[in-house]
Amino acid sequence: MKPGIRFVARRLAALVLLLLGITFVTFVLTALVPGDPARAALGPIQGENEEAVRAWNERNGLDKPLPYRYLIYLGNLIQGDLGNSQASNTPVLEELATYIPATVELAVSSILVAGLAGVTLGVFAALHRDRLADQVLRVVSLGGMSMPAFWLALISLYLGFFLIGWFPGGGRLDPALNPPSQVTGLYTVDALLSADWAALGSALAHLALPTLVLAAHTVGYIARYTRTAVLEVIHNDYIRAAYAKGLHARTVVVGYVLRAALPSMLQILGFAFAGVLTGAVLVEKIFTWPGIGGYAYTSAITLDLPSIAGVGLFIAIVYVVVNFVVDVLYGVVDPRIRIA
Amino acid sequence: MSVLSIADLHVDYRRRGRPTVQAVAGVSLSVEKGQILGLVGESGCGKSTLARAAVGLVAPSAGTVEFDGSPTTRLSRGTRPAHLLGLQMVFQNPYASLNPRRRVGAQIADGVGARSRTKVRADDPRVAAVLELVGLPTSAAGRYPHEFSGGQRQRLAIARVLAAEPSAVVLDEPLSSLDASAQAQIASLLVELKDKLSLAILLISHDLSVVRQVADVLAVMYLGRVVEVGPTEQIWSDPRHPYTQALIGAVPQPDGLGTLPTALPGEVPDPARPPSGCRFHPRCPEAIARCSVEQPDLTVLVPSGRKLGTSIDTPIGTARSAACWLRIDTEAR
Amino acid sequence: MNILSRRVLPRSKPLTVIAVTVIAIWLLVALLAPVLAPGDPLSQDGTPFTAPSGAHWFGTDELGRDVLSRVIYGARLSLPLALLLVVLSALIGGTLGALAGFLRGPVDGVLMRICDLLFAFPGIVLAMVVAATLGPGITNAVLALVLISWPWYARIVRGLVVSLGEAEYVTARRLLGASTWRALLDDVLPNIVGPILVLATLDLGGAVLLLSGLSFLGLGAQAPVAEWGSMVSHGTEYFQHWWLGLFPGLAIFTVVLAFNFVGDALRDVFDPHTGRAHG
Amino acid sequence: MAEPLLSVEGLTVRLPGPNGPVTVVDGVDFTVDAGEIFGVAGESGSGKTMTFLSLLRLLPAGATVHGEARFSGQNLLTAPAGELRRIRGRQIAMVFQDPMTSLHPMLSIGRQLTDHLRTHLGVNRRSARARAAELLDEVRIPDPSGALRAYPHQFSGGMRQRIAIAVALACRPRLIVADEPTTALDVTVQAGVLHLLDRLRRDHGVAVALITHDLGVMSALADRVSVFYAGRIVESGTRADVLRDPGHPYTDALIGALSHTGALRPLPGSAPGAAERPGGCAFHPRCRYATERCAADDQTLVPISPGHLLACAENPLTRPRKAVAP
Repeated sequence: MKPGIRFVARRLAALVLLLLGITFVTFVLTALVPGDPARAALGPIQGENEEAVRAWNERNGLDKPLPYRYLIYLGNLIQGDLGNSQASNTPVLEELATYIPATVELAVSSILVAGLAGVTLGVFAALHRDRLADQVLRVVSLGGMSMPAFWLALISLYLGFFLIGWFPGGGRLDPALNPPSQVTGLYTVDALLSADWAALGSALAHLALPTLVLAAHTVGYIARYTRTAVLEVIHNDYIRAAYAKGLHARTVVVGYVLRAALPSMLQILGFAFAGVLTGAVLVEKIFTWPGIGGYAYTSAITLDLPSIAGVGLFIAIVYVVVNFVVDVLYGVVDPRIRIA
Repeated sequence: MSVLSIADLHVDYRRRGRPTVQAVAGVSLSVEKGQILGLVGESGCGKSTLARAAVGLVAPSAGTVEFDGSPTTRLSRGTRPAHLLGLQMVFQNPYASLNPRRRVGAQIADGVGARSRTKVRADDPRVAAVLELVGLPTSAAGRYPHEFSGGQRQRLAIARVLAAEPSAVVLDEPLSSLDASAQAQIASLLVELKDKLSLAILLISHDLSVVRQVADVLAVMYLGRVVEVGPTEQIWSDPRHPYTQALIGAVPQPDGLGTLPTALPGEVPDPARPPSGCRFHPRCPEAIARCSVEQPDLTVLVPSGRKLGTSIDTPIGTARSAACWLRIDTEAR
Repeated sequence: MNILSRRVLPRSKPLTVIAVTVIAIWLLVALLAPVLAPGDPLSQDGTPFTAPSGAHWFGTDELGRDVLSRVIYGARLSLPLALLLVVLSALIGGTLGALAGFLRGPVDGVLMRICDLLFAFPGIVLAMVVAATLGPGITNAVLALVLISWPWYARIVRGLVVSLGEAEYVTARRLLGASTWRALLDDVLPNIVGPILVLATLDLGGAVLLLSGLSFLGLGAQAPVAEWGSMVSHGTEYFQHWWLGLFPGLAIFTVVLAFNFVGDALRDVFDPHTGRAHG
Repeated sequence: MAEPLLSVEGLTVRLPGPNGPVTVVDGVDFTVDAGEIFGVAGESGSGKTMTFLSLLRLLPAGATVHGEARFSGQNLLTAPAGELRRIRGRQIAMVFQDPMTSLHPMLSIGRQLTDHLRTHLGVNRRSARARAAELLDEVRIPDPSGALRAYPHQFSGGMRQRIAIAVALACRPRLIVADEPTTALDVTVQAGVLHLLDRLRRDHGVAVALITHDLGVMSALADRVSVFYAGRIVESGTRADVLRDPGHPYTDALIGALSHTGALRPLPGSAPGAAERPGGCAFHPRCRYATERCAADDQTLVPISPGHLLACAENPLTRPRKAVAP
């Protein structure tokens, strides 16, 4: 497996470079903004004191050349210092940490739902290409992709909570319940682990609408591109050869068609993850879901730059790490890459 | 004087982390005016690389290619020098070598205006004339490539090249994507054009049975080296190199007799790690000890097989030559 | 355009025709907004929170403004801005991509690494950071979105220039003495137009979504301008008054859906794998 | 004579086209006997591949098939899907033209050799692998047990085609349909594959339907030959009948194009596409012996000697011989 190790090492090096690039982008955006951070930090009275401003700038390295300031910024990042929120004056990292589990729970559940449904629908559409089912799925998929997530969230909340009342109106848990003892921070998992069935039911009920809303957008995307990936595979001679061997249609579809489409589908899922994260930023506020999306919304409205940059940095890191994993898996599932 | 002469040409492909591949490892060939030189060999023998190097699409790592007595240069970002425009190439795939979005007339007009470096209109009478030359109606000029069959497209590609009034044309597997009848049509067109226009043609193919019907001189290539050269009929009736013998023996005959062609054992070795000595020796049924040690050079033989002298420096014309110790050793003494 | 008429129209499916019609209707609405709108999108002369009725088909908002008029005027903002966004991204990305593909070497390397970097951020997140940094406003929102959109065009155009530049018909042309520029202009660029047109059409829907998304976050159009995204945003604050959010959202949805349908049909035509038409 | 292994009558295949369905196979009759190599010759687009794909019902969606095809008592065209599946790979196996594309690039050779073995014969994984190694040995793949764990891209074209043949051979079918099995290979590699096919026929008595445009390949292996042109059979007979004594001007021209004596005498024009098939004898626009009759009348296969059938009204090549015959 020496070539395999080299493959992973190359990807890993690329990942590190990409992460550096990302921090550079957020550095540029936050460090070079117009405005005077010193005056903002020192407040109106101290901010008029030239000496205090100079001392503050010196203390924070702002009098140094840019590359040096980037290094300081990097150094701070490594120590987990993402700056303080302008709104609450608490460290951004601390704030992020309280919101991350909620978003992870939501993102994972939607990508699971969207992935399962999207792949199934996409494969089905490809196998029934140009027939009625394909046309119907085309409308459904494109419809999902075309719906603004924040609007869908609004409509579903109106219908599901306000009108028919089947779903809770927001949050992660019934306010009357105590959150299950924290292990992972994901309420559903924690409730399962602590066998807290009431909390589990409530967590699932709260999770349902936001998950469906986020999945609705992504499912269309996954279905559409899965269809394309399967169609690219299905015309190949080796598929016809598999049928000619007398294999069951099920074996051919799962063992041959999907196997060949697997690398493409992994990439699709990697991209779809971006859709889920984007959607989270747009809809969490509507569902009063206490995740980083809602946090980002609030920060954006209040123009709290360190917080926004923190969210951007976090999401970008998650996203590139997910895609790194996808890349490595791609190498695992395609023997031509694994060995070459 | 040879129109196109290739002397001791080497082409290496270097790739990071992999051994260098000697795609062409010391080939000398020359093509005369009004002559078709057929270069045959199996996939991976380096014949396409040789073709591309001959017109300057690939840089040789050693050796020279001379056209009309002056050395050729590699096609770079800049414009191709005027004195090389008489050396043209026809590609394998007639579906890829014509622009699908431009009318045929405009593409042939590119060729008409090539020498004078002028913009020629698609309705120029010279466009019609060259279409007629390759046996297509002049109305073809107004149509798009997808309206033609594979054989017709290959005629169009040839027409575009002829429009530039070349003196030498390199054709890289021009027949391999065509049906049998289209192959024969294009092959006989080449013979006709060679005679009519006194062209020097280097015809590259893996298919010995088609090439032997049109080539005046045959060169056989194996793993980057030319192993045998000579007048086509002589080689076909009396191949000297064991590889040529195997190649000819492997062509199945449509004689209705039910005889199986002769199989050649083994596989073509990895060109990145060519065998020592004669590159064919591991598969050669007649190999002797010397074959695995010393690399034989292409050596001119007389019909009786007597050695005349090494030919590494002089371009090989139609003289009967082979690169095989068996011939050089035994027939020389 | 003859490629489009020759290839798309004869084979058009009814859904594609409907989609084209929907786009045409929206363009007309944007063009004729003053004529079509029953009232002024900014005048606050209605009773706040009137449910849809004969007088106000789409109801009125929290300030008594007519929602229908605002939705109609919203088309004047969203459609041209989406078009502007796509055209700018395609021009910038296309030019840079073509240069990278043509020059190769270090220029190419640097440009593609920049693209990789920008791809690393999920679109709206980076746009959000940029828009917040530049300050909220519709111009800054468009700029922020151009920043995240151009790399897609750059990468695709670069890929096409590289692969088409190696096409045998380009090599043949070069052997006939054409300069690299000549071959690029005559043989490569015309073959890129089709794919870019598809990408741009597909992208129009996405552009409308992104713009309305930034406005929804308060980083795009500012009050009191009638903009669909910010109208939905207000709708979330009064969500029991469903008409505030429903109609502008429906407007976004129909426009985006129509663009996606046209783009999807175009892709079927141009993609050799999934489409039946060839190169 | 014993019942033929496969008998096809009046087979017609239509494929959907941009301007309505086009007939790609037009009323074809032939038989394949057990253990023989039956050659199907013709240029690309002549319908020879479609004929055999239609027998295994592997045509693209939207294709319609008429006629009758009996394979050891069963009607292939009407057999229920489950039954047909048990015939595919088990009774009739296929080898495709391009070994680069007919093996799945991401599945190991072992998997591709054993999955139908296990489906059809119900053997367990262990014995299926043992059998697979035997098969690889039989088609002369070096290090069979190592090869089972390898992937297609690790083999040369010739080796891949040997593996594809091993896949076809796995369940000991009674008929192998080999569609241009050597066209993508170099001539010296082709010779090896032809030897392999010949040996398999001798050792196992498997019948082979050999589809090829190369009459040289045909001559090396086939016992009987049918020549396709524009969706129809224009001549059929024993190898010697068709190749040494061709009756149809098209067969004659094909042989002429390959002949190793005399000048190049190319056949003018190109074979018509399925949508633009001319009336009368489809070959008449390219035929140098054509008369008005050829353009007017459809030609049917009629015997000109025992076992030698010809669809040519003018019969220019056989007439002199007939005149000489007593």
